[in-house]
Amino acid sequence: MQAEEKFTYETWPAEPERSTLESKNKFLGFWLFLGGETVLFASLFATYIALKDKVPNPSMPHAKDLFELPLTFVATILLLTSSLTSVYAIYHMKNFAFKKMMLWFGITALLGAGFLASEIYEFTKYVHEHHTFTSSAFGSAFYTLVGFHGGHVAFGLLWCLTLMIRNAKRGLNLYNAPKFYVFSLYWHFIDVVWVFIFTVVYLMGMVG
Amino acid sequence: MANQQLNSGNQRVDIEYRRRKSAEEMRYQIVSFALMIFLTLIAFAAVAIKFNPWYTAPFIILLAVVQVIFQVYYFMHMSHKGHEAPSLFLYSGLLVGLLTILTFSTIVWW
Amino acid sequence: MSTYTQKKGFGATLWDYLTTVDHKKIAILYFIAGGFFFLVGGIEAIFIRIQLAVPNNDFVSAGVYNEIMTMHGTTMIFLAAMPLIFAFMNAVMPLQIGARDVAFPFVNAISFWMFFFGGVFLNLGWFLGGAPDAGWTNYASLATHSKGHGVDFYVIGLQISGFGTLMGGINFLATIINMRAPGMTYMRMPLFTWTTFVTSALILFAFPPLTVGLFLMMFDRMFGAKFFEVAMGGNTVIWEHLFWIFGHPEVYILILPAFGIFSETFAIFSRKRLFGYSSMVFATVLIGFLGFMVWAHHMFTDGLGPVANAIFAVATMAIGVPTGIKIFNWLFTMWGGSVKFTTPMHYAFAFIPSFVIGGVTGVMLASAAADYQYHDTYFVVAHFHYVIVGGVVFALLCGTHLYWPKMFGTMLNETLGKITFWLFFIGFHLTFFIQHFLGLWGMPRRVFTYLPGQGLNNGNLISSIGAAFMAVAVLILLLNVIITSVKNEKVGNDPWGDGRTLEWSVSSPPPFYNFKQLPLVRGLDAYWLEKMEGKTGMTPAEPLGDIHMPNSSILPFIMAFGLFIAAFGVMYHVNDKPWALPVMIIGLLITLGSMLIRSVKDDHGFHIHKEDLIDNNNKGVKA
Amino acid sequence: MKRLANWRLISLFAILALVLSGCGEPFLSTLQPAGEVADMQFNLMKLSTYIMIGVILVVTIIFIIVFFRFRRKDDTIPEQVEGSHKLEILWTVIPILLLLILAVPTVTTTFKLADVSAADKKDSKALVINVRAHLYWWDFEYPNQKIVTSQELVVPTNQKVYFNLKAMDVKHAFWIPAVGGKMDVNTDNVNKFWLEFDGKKAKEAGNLFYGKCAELCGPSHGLMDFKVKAVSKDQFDAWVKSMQSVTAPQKAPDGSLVAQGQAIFNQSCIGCHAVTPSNKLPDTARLAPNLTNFGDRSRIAGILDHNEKDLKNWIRNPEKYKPGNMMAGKYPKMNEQELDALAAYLMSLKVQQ
Ligand code: HEA
Ligand code: HEA
Ligand code: HEC
Ligand code: CUA
Ligand SMILES: [Cu+2]
Repeated sequence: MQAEEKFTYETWPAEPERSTLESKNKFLGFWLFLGGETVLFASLFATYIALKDKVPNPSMPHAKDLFELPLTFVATILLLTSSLTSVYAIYHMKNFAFKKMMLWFGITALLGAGFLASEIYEFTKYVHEHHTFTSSAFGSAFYTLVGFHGGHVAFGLLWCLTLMIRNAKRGLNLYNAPKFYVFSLYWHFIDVVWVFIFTVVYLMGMVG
Repeated sequence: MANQQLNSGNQRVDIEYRRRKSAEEMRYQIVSFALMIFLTLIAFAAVAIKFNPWYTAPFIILLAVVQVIFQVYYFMHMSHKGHEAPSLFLYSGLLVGLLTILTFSTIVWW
Repeated sequence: MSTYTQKKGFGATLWDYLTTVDHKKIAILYFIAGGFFFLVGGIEAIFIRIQLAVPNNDFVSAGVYNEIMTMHGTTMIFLAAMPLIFAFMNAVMPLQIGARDVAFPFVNAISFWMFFFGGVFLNLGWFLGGAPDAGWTNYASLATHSKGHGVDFYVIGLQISGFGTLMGGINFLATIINMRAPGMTYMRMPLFTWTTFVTSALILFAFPPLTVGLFLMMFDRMFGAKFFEVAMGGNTVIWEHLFWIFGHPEVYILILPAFGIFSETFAIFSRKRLFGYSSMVFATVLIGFLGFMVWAHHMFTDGLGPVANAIFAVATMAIGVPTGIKIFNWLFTMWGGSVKFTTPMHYAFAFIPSFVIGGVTGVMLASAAADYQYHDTYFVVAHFHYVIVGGVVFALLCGTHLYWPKMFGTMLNETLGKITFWLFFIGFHLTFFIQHFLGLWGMPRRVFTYLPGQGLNNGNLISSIGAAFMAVAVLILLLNVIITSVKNEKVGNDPWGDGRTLEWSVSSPPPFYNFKQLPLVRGLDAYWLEKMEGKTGMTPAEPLGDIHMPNSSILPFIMAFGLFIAAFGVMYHVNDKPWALPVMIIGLLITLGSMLIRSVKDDHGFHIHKEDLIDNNNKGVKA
Repeated sequence: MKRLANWRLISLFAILALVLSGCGEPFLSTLQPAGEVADMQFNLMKLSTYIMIGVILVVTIIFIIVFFRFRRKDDTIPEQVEGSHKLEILWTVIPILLLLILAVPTVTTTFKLADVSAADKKDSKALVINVRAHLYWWDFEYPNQKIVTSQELVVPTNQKVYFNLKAMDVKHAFWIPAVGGKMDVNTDNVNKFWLEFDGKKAKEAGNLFYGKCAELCGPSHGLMDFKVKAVSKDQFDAWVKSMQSVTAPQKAPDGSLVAQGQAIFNQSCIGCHAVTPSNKLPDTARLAPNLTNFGDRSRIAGILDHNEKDLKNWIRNPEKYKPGNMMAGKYPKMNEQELDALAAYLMSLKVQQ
C-alpha cells in the first residue's frame, strides 16, 4: 500500500497505523522510545523519593504543608478525561471519520491546556509559599519531576496542534494516520506518568 | 484480538464486522475509563480520611498500578496482537526503572 | 542509478555527505569522526604517559593534567569507541539482515550529527577557558565545586551527543525487529546483528539515567538547583548511582559489539560455523540483562553497607559465567577449523588471552572486600584498559581491516596491517600489564605526578614506553590507510573468500539500495549455504520491482547545529552575558523550526524504477 | 609464527622478573600487609589470583593447541559443527563453582570489615579517630583524648582503631595501602571503618606508613598524602599525654629568633593555624592543619622533606608545591629574615623530645 493513496471508508485498512513498512517502523520505534521514557521518569521519581522533604531547615515547607487534594484532583480528572477523548479520536480514525477525529483531538488538546493551566497556577502558589526550584533539594527535585511531566504535556499540545493544522485540509491517509496514532500513544503515556505523580508525589506527600 | 485484518472475501461483511468489533472495544474502553475514575476517587478518598499512612501508602500505589494496567492494555491497545516487542521493551524499561527506584529508596539514605 | 559512481567534485561530495541518509555513508561519517576523536584521545593518552614517565615531572601542570585525563576518558568512551562501533553497526548490520536501510534513515542522520556536534562542543572546552577536569565520572561534589566552564562543556556536550546515541539505539532496534529479509528468523541472525540488538537495548535503558543525571548536574551548575548541595538537603550519592546505572551497562555497550565482530571473524577465518550459536545468543542476552544489576560495584568503598556490597559483589561475579561461555565457544570454533591468520584474525586471536586477563581481574575487583584495596588505583586502570583496549580497540582494529573492503571497496595492506598489529599488541601489554602492580604497590589513579622513593618509578617508565609502541602502531595504520586509498585497487563481493553472511553477497561497496531483490535466507550463515551449493549469489525472495528510497536532506545537520548554538546560550547564561538568552532561543528555534519543516513538508522519498535496476546488472544480488 | 611463541616467552620472563623484583615498598604496598584488615584482603587477593591463574592457564592451553593444530594447510572445508552440549555444560558449571569458592569468603570478609559495633557501643573503650578531609590536607581528632593533630596520624599498634570519616569540601578517600583497604570520605555522611596496625610489620616499615587520598579531589589530589606513625601502646599513651599537656601556645624566650617568628606567626598565620591540640573549634571551622607538633613531623604538608629550607620554600610559595591549595595568597609576603624566623619558630613546635 502506498502512503499517498486516497482512501474511502471501504478501502481503509483495519490497522491504518501499521499497514506500511514506514508506519510499522514508526509504531514500533515509538513504543521503544516509550520504553526509554519509562526509565527516564523512573530515574526522576527515584531522585524525588530520595530528596523528598530534604530542606535546609525544618521551618521550610514540607510535602505535607504544600499539597492540597482539590487542586490535584481537578488536574487529575482533566488529564484522565483527555486520555479518554483521545481514545475516541483514534476510534474515529480507525473508522475513517476524519471530522470526528479532529473534533475529539481538539477536545483532548483543550483538556490538556486546562491541565497545564492548573499546574502553572499551582507552581505560582508554591513559589509564594517559599517553595521554589532553588530553595532546597526538595524543591529542585519536585519541580524537576513535575516540570518534566508538564514539559511533556506542553510538547504534546504543540504536537497535537501541529498535526491538526497540518492535516486539516488533507483528510486521512496512510501517511498521517500513524502520526495521529503515535501521538495518542504519547498522550496516554503522559497520563500513565501522571497517575504515578499524583499517587507518589501528591497523595503520598499528603499522607506523610 | 479485535483488530486483525479478516479476509472473508466480502468487503461489506468485513466492514460490518470491524465496525461491530471496534464499537464493542469502545464500550470496553468506556468501562475502563469509568473504573479509572473510580480508582482515582478511592485513592483521593483514602488520603482524605487520613487513615494510618502505613496502610494508605501501599494501598494507593496498588490502585495506581491497577489504573495504569487499564491505561496500557486498553487505551494503548497493548492487549492487541502485534505488541510483543512493545511489551517486551516496556517491561524491561519498567524493570530497570523499578530497580533504580528501589535503590534510591534504600541505599541512598544520607 | 548511474550517477552514484560518477566522479564528483569536492563540493558536491561534501554536500552529499552533509545531506545523506544512506546508512553506508553515515557509517563512513561515524568512522571518520570516531577515528578523529580516537586520535585526539590517543594524543591525550600519550600526554598522560609522558607526564607520568618519571616522578615529579612537570610536562603539564596539575590542573591541565586533570583536564587531559578527564578528556581522555570521556573522548575515548563517548566520542571514539561508541561512534566507531556505530560505524560498523551502520555499515554492516542492515546488510547482514538483508535490509535496504535502517528503519529511520532520516533519524539516523540526526543521530550522527548530534553526536558530532556534541563531541565538538565538548572539545571546545580546550579553547574556551578550560576543559572538564572532574574525571570522566564527574562525581558531584568535585564537579559542582569545579570552577570555570569545564564541567559545563561536559554536561551539555554529553547531553547532546547522548540524545543522538539514544535515537541511534532505537533505530537499530526497530530495524532488526521489522526489517529482516524473508527467512531471516531471530535464530538465523549473525552474531554481530545479535550483539547490535542487545547493545541497542542497553542503550535504550542505560542512557535515560545519564540524561537525568546530566540534567540534574546542569540545573545545579547553571540554574541554581540544589540536588547535590549537601547543606541545602542535597545528596551527592545520587549522581554516583545515576552515573553508574548508566556507566556499567555502558561498558557492555562497548564490549558486546566487539564480541560480535570477533564472532564473525572467528567463523570466517576458521571456515567453520560458530560453535554453540544458540548459547552465544543466550550468553549475549544474559550479559545484557545482568549488566543492569551490578552497577554498585563501582561504589564498594562508598559506605553503602555490607549487605549492598555483598549482593552487588555476587551479582557482578555472575557475569563471568556467560562471558566464559563465549570465550570457550570461540576457542572451539577454531578447534577443528582451518584457521587462516589474516590481519583481522591476528586481532581476534590476540583478543582471547588479552581479554581474559582483563576479565578475570574484573572478577577480582568484584570481590568487594578486596576491592577496598584495588579501588581507585592503577589496578583498576589496568583492568579496564585490558578489557577496553584488549577487547574493544582490538575489535575496532579487527573490524577496520575486516570491513574496509565492504566500506571502501579496497583492501588494506596485509603486511602493514600485521606490523601494526604486532607493535600495538606488544605496546599494549607493556603499557598496561605493569599497571596492575603499580596499583598493588600503592599508586592511586588520577594522580598528576608521584614522588620518588615509593618504588613506582620503573613501573611507570615501562608503561610509558609501551604507550610509545602503540602510538607508532597507530601511525603505521594511518600510513596504511593513505597508501591503500591512493592505490585504490577495487575488490569483488567477497574479498576474504570465506564470507558467510549476507554482507559478503553484495558488491563492495554495495549499491545504495543494497539489494536489488531482497534475498531469501535459508539458514544461519545464509551466503555460505548458497556457496556450498555451488551458487555465486543469493536466491531472491521477491520479483524485481521498484525500490522505494528516502530523499537526502540537510535538515538533520541543521537540527543538530541548532542545538550546538543553543548550547552556548545555556552555558554563558551563567555569566549573565546579555547575549546568552537570545542565542539559546535562536538555537532552539533553529532546531524546532527544522523539526516543524520536517513534519509539515511531506517527504515520501522516491522510487528507483525496475528498468534502471536492470541496467545495473553487476550490482546488488545476482539472481 | 615462531615469533609469537618467542615473544610470549620473553614477556613471561619479563613478568616473572618483575614479580620477583619485589612486592613494592613495605610502607606503601598492599602486597606486604601490615595489619589484620590488609591480611584479610591479601588472603582474598591471593585466593582470587590463584583461581584466575587457573582460568588463564586453561584458556591458554586450548589457545596454544588451536594455534598449532588448526592452521590452514589446504583448501578443504572443515566440518560445520553446531556445538556440544556436554562441553557447554562443562564450561558453565565449572566457572560457577569457581565463583562460589570466591564468593563465600568475599561475603564473610565484607561483613567482618564493616563491623564497627565495638566503637558504637555506649562508653566503649575503643580508640576512635575522627578524620576530616580538607582540600589537600587531613585533620585527625581524637575525641576521647580531646586532642587534634593534622597530616600525621599517630596510632597504637596491635589494637583495633576506629575511624569516622567526613569530608569538609569535596569527596576524598582515606587509604593506608599497607594496612588496609580504603574508605570514601563523603561530604554527605560520616563513614565508619576500622584498621589494625601490626607491631612487627610496622617496625619493618620504619614505623611510618604512607597514607593517600584515593579519590580525585582537584589539582593536588595526587599530593594529598599523609603519614601514619604506628607506635607501641605505651609510646602512644605517652604521646597523648604530652599532647594534652600543651594547653596554651608556649612562649619563646624574648629576643630570640623563635620569638620573632612567633610574633609574625601570631600576626599572620594564627587565624587559620592552631598551635594548641585541644581545638575547641568545631571541625568546620578548622581552616588549616594544626601545627602543635609540627616540629615532630616527618614531612611538610605531607610531601616535602622536613627541613628549614623546604619549610621556607613552602611558606614562600605554597602554590608551587601543591597547586590549588587553600593557603596560597592568604597572608602577606614574607622577606628572607621573616622566613628564617618563622621556620625557626615552626621547627620549635614539638611535644616530644
Ligand atoms: C569494555 C569494558 C569493560 C568490560 C567488558 C568489563 C568487564 C568487567 N568488569 Fe570492569 N570496568 C570497566 C570496563 C569494563 N569492565 C571500566 C571502564 C571500569 C572503571 C570505570 C572507572 O572507574 O573509571 C571498570 C571497573 C570495574 C570495577 C570497579 C573497580 C573499582 O573502581 O573499584 C569492577 C568491580 O567489580 C569491574 C568488574 C568487571 C567484571 C566482573 C567484568 C566481567 O564482565 C568480566 C567477565 C570476563 C571474564 C571473567 C573472563 C572470561 C571468562 C572465563 C574464561 C570463564 C572463567 C572465569 C572465571 C571462573 C572467573 N570493573
Ligand atoms: C575506549 C576507551 C579507552 C582507550 C582506547 C584508552 C586508551 C589508552 N589509555 Fe586510557 N582511559 C580510559 C579509556 C580509554 N583509554 C578511561 C575511561 C580512563 C579513566 C579516566 C578517568 O579517570 O576519568 C582512562 C585513563 C587512563 C590512564 C590513567 C590516568 C589517570 O588515572 O591519571 C592512563 C595512564 O596510563 C591511560 C592510558 C591510555 C593509553 C596509553 C591508551 C592507548 O591505548 C592509546 C593508544 C592510542 C594512541 C597511542 C593514538 C596515538 C595517536 C597518534 C600517534 C596520532 C598522530 C596524530 C595525528 C596524525 C594528528 N588511560
Ligand atoms: C587561609 C588560611 C591560612 C593562612 C593564613 C596560613 N595558612 Fe598555612 N596552611 C593552610 C592550609 C589550608 C594548609 C594545608 C595545605 C595543604 O596541604 O594543602 C597549610 C599548610 C601549612 C603548613 C604545612 C602543614 C603541615 O602540617 O605539614 C605550614 C608549615 C604552614 N601552613 C605555615 C603557615 C605559615 C607560616 C603561615 C603564615 C605566614 C600560614 N601557614 C598561613 C592555610 C593557611
Ligand atoms: Cu583528596 Cu584526592
Ligand atoms: Cu562496572
